Amino acid sequence: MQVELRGLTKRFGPVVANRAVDLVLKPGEVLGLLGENGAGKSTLMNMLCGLYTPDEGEILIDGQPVHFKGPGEAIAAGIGMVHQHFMLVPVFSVVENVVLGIEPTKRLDFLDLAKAREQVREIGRQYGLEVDPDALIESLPVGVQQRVEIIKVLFRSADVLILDEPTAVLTPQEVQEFFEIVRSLRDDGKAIVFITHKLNEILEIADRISVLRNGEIVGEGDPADLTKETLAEMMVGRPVSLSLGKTARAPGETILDVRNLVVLRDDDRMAVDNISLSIHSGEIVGLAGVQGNGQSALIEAITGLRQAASGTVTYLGEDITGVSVRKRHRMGIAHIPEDRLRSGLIADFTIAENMVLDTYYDDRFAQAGQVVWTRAERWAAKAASEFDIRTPSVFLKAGNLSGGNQQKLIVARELSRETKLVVAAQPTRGLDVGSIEYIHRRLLAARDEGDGILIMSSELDEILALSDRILVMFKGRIVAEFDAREAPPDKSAVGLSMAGMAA
Amino acid sequence: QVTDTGGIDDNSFNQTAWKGVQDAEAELGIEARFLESQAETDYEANINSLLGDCDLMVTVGFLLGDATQKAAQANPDQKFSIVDFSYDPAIPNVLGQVYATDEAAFLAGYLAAGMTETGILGTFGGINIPPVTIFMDGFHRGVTYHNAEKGTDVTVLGWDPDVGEGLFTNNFESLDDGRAFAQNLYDEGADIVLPVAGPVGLGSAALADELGTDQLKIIGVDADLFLTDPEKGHVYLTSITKRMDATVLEVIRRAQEGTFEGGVIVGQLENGGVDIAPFHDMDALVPQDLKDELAEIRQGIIDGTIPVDGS
Amino acid sequence: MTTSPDVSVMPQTAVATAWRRRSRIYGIVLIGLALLVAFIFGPDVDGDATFRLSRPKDPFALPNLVVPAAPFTYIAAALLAFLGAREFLRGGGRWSSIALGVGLAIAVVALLVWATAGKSFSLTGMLQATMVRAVPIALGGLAGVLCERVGVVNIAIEGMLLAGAFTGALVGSLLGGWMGLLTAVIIGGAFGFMLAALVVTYRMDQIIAGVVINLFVLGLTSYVSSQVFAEYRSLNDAPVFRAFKIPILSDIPVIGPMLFNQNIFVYGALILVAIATYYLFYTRNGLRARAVGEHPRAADTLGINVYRTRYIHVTLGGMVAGFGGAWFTLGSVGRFDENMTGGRGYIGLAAMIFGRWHPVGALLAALVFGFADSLQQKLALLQTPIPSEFLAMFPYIATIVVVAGLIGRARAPAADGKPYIKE
Amino acid sequence: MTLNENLDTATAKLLERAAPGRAEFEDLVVVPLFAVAVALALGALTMLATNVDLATIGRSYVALLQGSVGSLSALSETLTAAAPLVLAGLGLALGFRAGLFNIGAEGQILMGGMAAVITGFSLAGLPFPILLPLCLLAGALAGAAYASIAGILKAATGAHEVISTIMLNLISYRLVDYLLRLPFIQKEGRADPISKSVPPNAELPRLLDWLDPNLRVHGGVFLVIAAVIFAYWLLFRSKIGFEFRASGANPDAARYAGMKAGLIIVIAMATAGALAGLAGANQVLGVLGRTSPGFSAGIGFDAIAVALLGRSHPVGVLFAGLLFGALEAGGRQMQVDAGVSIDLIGIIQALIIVFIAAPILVRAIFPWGFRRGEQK
Ligand SMILES: Nc1ncnc2c1ncn2[C@@H]1O[C@H](COP(=O)(O)OP(=O)(O)OP(=O)(O)O)[C@@H](O)[C@H]1O
Ligand SMILES: Nc1ncnc2c1ncn2[C@@H]1O[C@H](COP(=O)(O)OP(=O)(O)OP(=O)(O)O)[C@@H](O)[C@H]1O
Ligand SMILES: [Mg+2]
Ligand SMILES: [Mg+2]
Repeated sequence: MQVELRGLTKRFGPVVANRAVDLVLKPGEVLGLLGENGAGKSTLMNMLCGLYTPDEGEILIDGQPVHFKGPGEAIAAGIGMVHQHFMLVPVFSVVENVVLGIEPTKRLDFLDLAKAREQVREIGRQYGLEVDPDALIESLPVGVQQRVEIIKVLFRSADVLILDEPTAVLTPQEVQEFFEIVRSLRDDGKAIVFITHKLNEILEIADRISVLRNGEIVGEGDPADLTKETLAEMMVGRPVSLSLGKTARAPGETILDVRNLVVLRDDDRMAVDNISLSIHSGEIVGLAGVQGNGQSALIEAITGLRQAASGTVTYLGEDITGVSVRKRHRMGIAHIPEDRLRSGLIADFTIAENMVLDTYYDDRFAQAGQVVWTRAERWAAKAASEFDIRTPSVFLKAGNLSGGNQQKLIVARELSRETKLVVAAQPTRGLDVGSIEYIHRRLLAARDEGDGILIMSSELDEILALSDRILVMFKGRIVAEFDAREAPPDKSAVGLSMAGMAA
Repeated sequence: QVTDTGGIDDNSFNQTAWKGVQDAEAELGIEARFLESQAETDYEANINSLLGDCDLMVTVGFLLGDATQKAAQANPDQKFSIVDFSYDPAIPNVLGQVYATDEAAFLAGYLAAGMTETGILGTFGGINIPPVTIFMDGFHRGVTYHNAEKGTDVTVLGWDPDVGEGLFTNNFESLDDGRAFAQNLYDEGADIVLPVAGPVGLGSAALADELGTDQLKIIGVDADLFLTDPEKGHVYLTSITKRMDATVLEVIRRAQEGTFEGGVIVGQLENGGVDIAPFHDMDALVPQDLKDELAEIRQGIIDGTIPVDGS
Repeated sequence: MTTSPDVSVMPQTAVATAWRRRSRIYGIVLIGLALLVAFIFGPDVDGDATFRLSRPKDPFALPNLVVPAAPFTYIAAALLAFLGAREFLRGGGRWSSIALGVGLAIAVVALLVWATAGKSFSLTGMLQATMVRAVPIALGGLAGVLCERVGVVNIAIEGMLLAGAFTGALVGSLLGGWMGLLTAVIIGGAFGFMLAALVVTYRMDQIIAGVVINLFVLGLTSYVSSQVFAEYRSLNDAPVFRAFKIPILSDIPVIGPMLFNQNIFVYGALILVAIATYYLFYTRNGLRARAVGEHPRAADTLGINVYRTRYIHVTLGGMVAGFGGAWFTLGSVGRFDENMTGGRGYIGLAAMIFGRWHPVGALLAALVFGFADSLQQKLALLQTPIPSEFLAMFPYIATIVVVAGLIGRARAPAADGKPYIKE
Repeated sequence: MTLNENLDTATAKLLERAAPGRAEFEDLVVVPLFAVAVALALGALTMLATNVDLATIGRSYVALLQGSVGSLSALSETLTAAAPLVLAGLGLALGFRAGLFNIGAEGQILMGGMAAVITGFSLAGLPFPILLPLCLLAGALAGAAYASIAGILKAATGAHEVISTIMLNLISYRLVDYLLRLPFIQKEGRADPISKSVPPNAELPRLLDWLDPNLRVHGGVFLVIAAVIFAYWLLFRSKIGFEFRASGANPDAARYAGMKAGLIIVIAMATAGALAGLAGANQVLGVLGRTSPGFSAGIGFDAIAVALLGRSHPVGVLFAGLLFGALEAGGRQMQVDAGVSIDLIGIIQALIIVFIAAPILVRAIFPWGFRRGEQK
């Protein structure tokens, strides 16, 4: 089945998310869709899958124009989408999520999950997507949740699969497995749209590439005759250097020293199992690991968000195991949280307010129990322009910023303080090359100023690119350590130890 | 007339007092107007808003005591009369109307003791305050008197004059409580219940109506509920009536005749200010000799040979 | 599927610290209760506590349940002490909450025995009353569950109950009980629909919308009852649905009268709870409804109409509340009075949260409340030295204690209270 | 790091505020006017439905107007009725901003009032300038303490504040009933549950009684003004207020920023309680002069509507409170002149809130007079 988009346009108030986009999807082909944050990729696909209705233009399936009144109709027409932000109900089981919307039933509307379970297992076997049908989504690592999303689509026997940034949360191994799945789907004759930022991935998997910028198609071509550089340039609209030019640097005195740390989760299960590590001035330590292996727990313990069950955390020679988050901030520990919208900033506060979210009490902004907003605002404006946050005014709500700029806002807030230790969790998750490059440079700058830096990321490339030293976490323990000061270690070796196999 | 929060149609004291005013309207050809209080905060405002445009203002309910006093002192030439309250020292332009309800309650207690088959009676109140518990006291003592005279062993659930604690709904609004509390007493074997909680008693009546009067009878308070609550009238054995209509009418008459002066009118068995209502439908059920005894006791109370205060 | 390590590998020290935090506190509470029972109740109990299982005039009288008060009290105290000690020393994990629950139950029974010592009261009656008093709360809670499961917070339960009560009385007086009941349900539904329209279509803040409906209904019903009912009394004299026995079942001692000798509202409540549970957790539409409450966008991407689902369920919730409201008039006293629901709707709301957004949970919560309520009436009759005001507080305090002690952070549907904006 | 005072142009541009557009004007002025108009119209329909003749309806609305703003005494009544609504409403608004849905104002008012009256008559000896503040303080503290119960429970065990505050309300009624029976509180020589009176030197002085002894407006209005300013400062200027709003808008982010969630909950509840308690004290010291069962008269619940109507903004709350006060005072007049039950006011209040809280609805009814398109 062949799908064609003709002159699709979509506006959100003033914003034109897509302008007259033409696109063709062919069966048995993977179309790579590349574009910066806010380029309009998701919007475009949301129109294809019936979630949004186009303002202009039309969609043709096998030459016939169709008008979806809702996702239901798109699904019926054989179009399935795996959304950028998972569309899974956390408290439902895998099978419940899969059948939702097309549930098999017996008499009295009674759910017949038994049948569905079997189908789920079947699909799993067919495409190598094994998953326990009865597991609760919220108890599953993101990698597995990803599979469930794909099973959902296949369960609806879609011929067109739209994958919106599916690899953002996967480990190298998982990415490779995932590509296998995609290929087998393609060979199965399905038309696939693969949305991503990652240049090497798109070059590896796509049969054809379209680049979207500011809602318009700015380039198309065959992976064979495209390079990372050309793609990046199309995407951003200016030449970008992809190498950070990081220079080796001798580590200084110890900044953070963690001894025999044990951390539990809310449900008292083990998250961090007796870990010891240390971070020195002027070094970047990369914390690699598959989600769900305790990295966040470890970071929460270091930043004081989660109390340690046992063990000690020493910072600049001072035991801070029991010290409050606030105190740690003031002692110079910066924290770029894992999930910017959930815990990084407050969407309906202004940029200015967010900029001082954890320094408002500081003498620079506060006196006699009250915040002097004029000062805070000037400060915010300065930081905003300094960290080139794209916004007309600092009185705008942070929620209106694009993902990349939101992240920059957080980085600006954290790095423009007096810091000795920077803890960065997923600092560039879901950002475009431009922003990624910028944030990486900032982190390196901080390192060169003599800060100690701990980076937790599910993107191994990022870890490899930045780290002087790499620690791999698995099941709450540190299972491997790599020196990366001179040259980055072998990627697959790290990948293997992340999967728990001795490297 | 300014009512208390119960509302003019509460089948209870507000309504009875209003009846008095209406009687006056009929008999003495006066013109009447009323104002319902929603809440305590309204009392003063309501009184003020009636000030001036009437000769006599009747406020109903002890809760208005202070508001009335304030207004009376502020406006010495406005005549006031307040139901269920009296001032001491008396205020020259306020005539209080109070009632010795325990006298009538005593009779009701004796009657109930004579009528019960299970030997168990029940009572409950709105809130634990004298104006309410005076009924329960009188009732209880009436029963005790009956036990003493007749050597019976009738018990009263829900009030103990000596401890001063008992069964209270802690509100005067929730009819459903009235039903639940009566049910509770019925479960404990009571076959006659005296609810002293204004409209809440109507809930008890609904229960009696449902169970049938052979299972449960109700004794009303304030007004003769057989008349004011005709739908459920048949469940009332009798009512302990405060004839507020009588006293209010009397007050209005005095006001018209110009014999009005501050002080207090006490409603008693003697002057008919309090009484127990006729048995109406249940008249046949009440044995003649019990009726006679009641007549004697009434006399005894009036000439003070039978103390109702338990002494 | 979770990649997290299993409990066995964790060092004992760590586990212990985490688990003991909670169980220590519970332990102390339980031991406190034990001391209370032993030294406050203990000294002045004598004679037997007699719980009557049948009334004087009942056709066939059951033997009374006689408990020797003193021994019982001390046994209870011992049990509590044991539970407490166990919790304190090496309690923890799943059992802590259960232990605390059991402990509270024992304490309550001990209180009852202490109060009853040397006297007697009708246990059957108390249980029956428990059920009756629980009905409007349970129905209110159920209404809440239906709404919040699709992500609409319903503060308006109170108003819907009141509307049901009013309509029941008015129409019941004119056209008889059944018509009254029917219209009460319809009107309840109408207000549900109104709430849905306000919050779904007009994106009004859900709490504000709820508060508004409460204000509106209170105003309207009070207005009409003082403006109209005052004059035309016949409009406010509805027949009451009487209790009827379910053959055989109602003869089961104690439980029989409690469950099977009641009026249609009690049966209705029980049946509705059963249906709602089946519907929400075992049917297709139930699954979809919950999905809408947890993750509307996900539901939307799968072709489920979020708006329609919310409209339907909030309206259904309104109908349930309307039914519950009719209980006040058609199921109890046969006439309407201003604000006669007296905050039961809010307690229903509490029951829903306390019942963890589950129909059965809401029912049980309502029963706990009903029990505390009828218990305080009995205690008042038994003339305990406790002032009646404090007895009257008992149900409320009980609710707070249970909510604070046993429930803790209950988890609402994820999208609860959040408007869904399609584009 | 120090921030240099001379900002470059780029930075300066970022500091420009967008001037309030027409949307704001419509939301703040046009919509409320429409709302009131529509509400009154529907109110009239309700009266028609209950066969009230047109003449009476006309008279009742004239009365409503006169009774609320028509005369000096009307204004006085309006202010008197508004004062407690605004005070309690401010408290609730603070709670809402901090993400706490506190239904407990009613109980906090009762506690505040009791504390005020008890302090009043037990320290009657003290001179006015000391006693009055003392009574107000007692009221605020009592309210704060009572509200903190719910706060502490939530912070410590996660008990849902909606439940605990509802229950605390119900408990407070009984508590007052009981207290009023205690010999040292109950008015001597009185059988009914009524407290000793507030001594004159503890009363909030009436402001206009030199004009006419029946003008009830009292010193509470200054209390209200002060409270509004305080609440505004607290929310939008103070550090703790920033913490309130932050943990209200996104508790997680607040925690990550090092704010102490539990502490904030307790403080927010306490502040809310203090204001509600002040409302109670205001009633007792300014209007009632003593306490009796349920003297809060549902103010705590109306205050919820007021706070919501005022969009949890101190100034908004002030206006919402005045509106409700006016309706209440006018309603009483309405009942006297036209014999229309005051309950009608409840209906009108509800309708007004509907139309103000759902601007889209008003726009739907009156498409004209509004800028096309934009709907956020
Ligand atoms: N629901 C919406 N309302 C308003 N604006 C929107 C909405 N969705 C997207 N936009 C805007 O439309 C533009 C395109 O958004 P879109 O999510 O399609 O970009 P994208 O390429 O998917 O970005 P990303 O790589 O972060 O996923 C952005 O400017 C975004 O701010
Ligand atoms: N309190 C909890 N109850 C139940 N499951 C949990 C809990 N906390 C985490 N999990 C699940 O267990 C796994 C580990 O969670 P956790 O977030 O602690 O690991 P992590 O350190 O965050 O790993 P990552 O940082 O890569 O996400 C995840 O799948 C998470 O969903
Ligand atoms: Mg996207
Ligand atoms: Mg995590």
